[in-house]
Amino acid sequence: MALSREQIAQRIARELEDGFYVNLGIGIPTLVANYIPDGIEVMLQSENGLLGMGPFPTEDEIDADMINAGKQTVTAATGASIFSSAESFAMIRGGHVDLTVLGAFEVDVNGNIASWMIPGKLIKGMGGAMDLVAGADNIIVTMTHASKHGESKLLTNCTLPLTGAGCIKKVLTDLAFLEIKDGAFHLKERAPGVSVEEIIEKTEGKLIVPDHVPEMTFA
Amino acid sequence: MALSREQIAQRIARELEDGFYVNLGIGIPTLVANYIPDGIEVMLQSENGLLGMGPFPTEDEIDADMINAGKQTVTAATGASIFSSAESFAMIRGGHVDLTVLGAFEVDVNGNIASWMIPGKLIKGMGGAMDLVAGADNIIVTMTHASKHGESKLLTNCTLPLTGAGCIKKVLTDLAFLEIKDGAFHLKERAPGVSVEEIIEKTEGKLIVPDHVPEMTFA
Amino acid sequence: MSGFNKVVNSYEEAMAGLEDGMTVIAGGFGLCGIPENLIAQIKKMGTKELTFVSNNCGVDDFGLGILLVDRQIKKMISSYVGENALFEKQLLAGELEVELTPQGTLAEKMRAGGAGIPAFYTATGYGTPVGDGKEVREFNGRKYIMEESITGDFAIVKGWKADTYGNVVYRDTAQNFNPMAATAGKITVVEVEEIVQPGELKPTEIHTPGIYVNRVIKGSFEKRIEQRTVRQG
Amino acid sequence: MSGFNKVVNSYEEAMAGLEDGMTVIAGGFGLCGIPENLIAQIKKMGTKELTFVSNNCGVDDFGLGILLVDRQIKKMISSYVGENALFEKQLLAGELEVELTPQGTLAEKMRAGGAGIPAFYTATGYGTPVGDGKEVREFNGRKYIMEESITGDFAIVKGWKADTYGNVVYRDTAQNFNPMAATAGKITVVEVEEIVQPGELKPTEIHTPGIYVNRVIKGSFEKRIEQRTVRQG
Repeated sequence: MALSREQIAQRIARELEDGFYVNLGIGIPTLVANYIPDGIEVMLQSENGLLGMGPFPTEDEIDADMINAGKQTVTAATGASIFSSAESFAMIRGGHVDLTVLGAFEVDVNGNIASWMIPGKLIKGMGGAMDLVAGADNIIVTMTHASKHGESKLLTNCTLPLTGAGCIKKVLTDLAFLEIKDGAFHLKERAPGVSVEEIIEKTEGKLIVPDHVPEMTFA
Repeated sequence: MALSREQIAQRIARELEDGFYVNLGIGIPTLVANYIPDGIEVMLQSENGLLGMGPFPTEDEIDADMINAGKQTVTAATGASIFSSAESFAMIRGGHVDLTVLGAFEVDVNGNIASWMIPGKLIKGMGGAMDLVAGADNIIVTMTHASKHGESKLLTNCTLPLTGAGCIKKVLTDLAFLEIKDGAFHLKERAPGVSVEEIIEKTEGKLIVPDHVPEMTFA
Repeated sequence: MSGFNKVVNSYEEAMAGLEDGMTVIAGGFGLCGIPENLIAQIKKMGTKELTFVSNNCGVDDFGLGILLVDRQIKKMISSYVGENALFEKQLLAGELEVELTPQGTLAEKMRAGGAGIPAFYTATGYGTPVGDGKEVREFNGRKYIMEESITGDFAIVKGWKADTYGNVVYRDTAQNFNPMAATAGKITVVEVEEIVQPGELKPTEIHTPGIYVNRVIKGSFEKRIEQRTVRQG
Repeated sequence: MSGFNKVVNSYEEAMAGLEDGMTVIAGGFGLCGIPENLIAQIKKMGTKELTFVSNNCGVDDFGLGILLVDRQIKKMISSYVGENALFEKQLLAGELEVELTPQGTLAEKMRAGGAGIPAFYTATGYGTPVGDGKEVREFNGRKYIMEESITGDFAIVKGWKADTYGNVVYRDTAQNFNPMAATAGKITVVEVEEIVQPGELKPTEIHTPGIYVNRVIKGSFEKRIEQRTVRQG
């Protein structure tokens, strides 16, 4: 069965290491914060200018001057620092963030990602996504494996305008966890009850399937 | 008679305007701070990272963490700000300093300045001088008009390696105050008792002399 | 020190000199830390054909969005826009031009503008529509694009406290784009919640030194919240 | 948060991993705000063939100057050097290489290195020996040269206070080059006068966020003064 939003967040959380500085994109990536494993501490970076994002505020704590990159009211964790957006993107562009998690429309076998623009629809902008994918070495893209109409989002070549070129190495879909290298997707894990055949069928780009593909387990 | 160091500082101080942010180089330029006219307030920028340099400290106030660009112990004036050297040179390079005063070995009719390097002698470095002359629109160069051997320092072409190209518009020597434009020095004022003839004789570069050259006066 | 007293007492004075066709750099991220009263003053003045450099364009009835009503904005240079219906309408009607710029590149363009750096290289946007027409250059085996800096005729900034010399501190994440905007205006206007005397702000804690600031005004602020999210207390 | 505890308890640990031939970026201006104990540790380790990126090279018996004695320095990238006799001697003997870099360009090269900007343009040095061999480019009718960024295998930094997560504040003009150096090291080591608990430094007053810092150590400092100047009290 395809992974739920919560399971996607749980699986991504297993990529966290103690002491990681992490930038979580809007949507499912944000949920990762709820599944940080025991014994592991991470600091969340918010690209408007906050390192050490805390939980949402209580009604009493709400402060218009404390927001995250999703424009939600937040708090600062103990040991946080707050700085300008130039400093924030110096961190991001300079490769100081250990893990970036973000959504996408498409990825391809060359590590290209398209996530911000669908020609013909209103284009709102890329925000910080282009900086995040260009700056990070360790990125996990999360998205559904195929569209509602069954069209694969793991492609030979992205069809939409790119967010970044050759920068994606890990993809977690609702069906599988894959790595991208040497011009192909490498199937690493499958969602519980999802067959390798289904993943092959729904992957348009070149896919390398090992003899054994472990099934993800969730508590 | 040639101007004394103190008279040079006094004359430069007349170029100050109320509210100016000013960077004073090492040596004679530093003395300008002693002659700020009544009713005029300026803020001194020190390029290591201090805006609002105060007087030297008393023995009790000396603090190794408070120095100026000349590495002298200083104090901070009321309303000062202290920042990194990158921020300091952002101010300088970005043209935010209203007046820069510095010494030189040579200047020429095209506004070139040589102030940091004498080939064959040990070269200690340019420090912040190249940034200062490139960043400021309003610069006063101060130096003796000629060497001890009578060789002019106001030239057709600088002979020494440059500190900056085409950036100097005002020169105050011990003999005269001159402006540089259209490929010539324009004699504006002469030191008390110094003849126009002496200035002509000691200026190697093209010199424009008006009918009347006022004599500087000092209290 | 009269020469360093940057305080003005009316919003008319604060925005005096703004003319049709000028470029204005505005601080703020979403509705957080925006110079809301300076924007309202621009609406009141009715200045037209303005180019705004700002990460976002506010919402229908707050922030830069209010300048759309009388079509005062010709062009936006932003990373993310369209949180308002009128924006979409004017964009689709070709009445409004948008130059989408990655957020980090936008922040750096403002900083570079204030710092006398006319251009820099970044990997951000290489191989994407943002890189189209821009110079590509390789450093250490990786491709980068050249981005040019931005300066404005005016910069409008929201601070928390300023002293009368124009030294500014920002409050929490309301800092965002404000410090870079402050450096990049020919005339930089800062509105703050509180004006203090020189010496009251600690020199090492000042975010924007007064050298960048031309005018300071005390305002009162609505500080609207875009996404009110809470947890159970 | 064990993962964020950057505190090390010995200078051996602080500089572990430094090897012959590496590039080290050092904070400090003159003798002010220099990581004096980290430098002393490098002397003790005897590491050779080092390239130092630092505005100055100390004096004969203090600061980076002490590394000259055993010829540990192969090359200096600095804006102003030669406040020591041994430096001059080694330079004239060709035992030491110096790459003179304008002070503001040096600061910006470090910042750019930490910020993922491989190169930028500046008017500083155009038409001078500094511009020789560098690309010249015109923007808005003025000529600029391209300068490339700098990163180091190590950065050694002197702070005032740090919390255990590596958030750092600097004291007065001892800030100077330290914040940029901190961003530009593969391994950044900060020595401070005082280590405090996370939460004790105000988030908006932190000069160097902990994300840049790998190791923090508490030292005791001589803080030598180069030019003691006083007025009558």
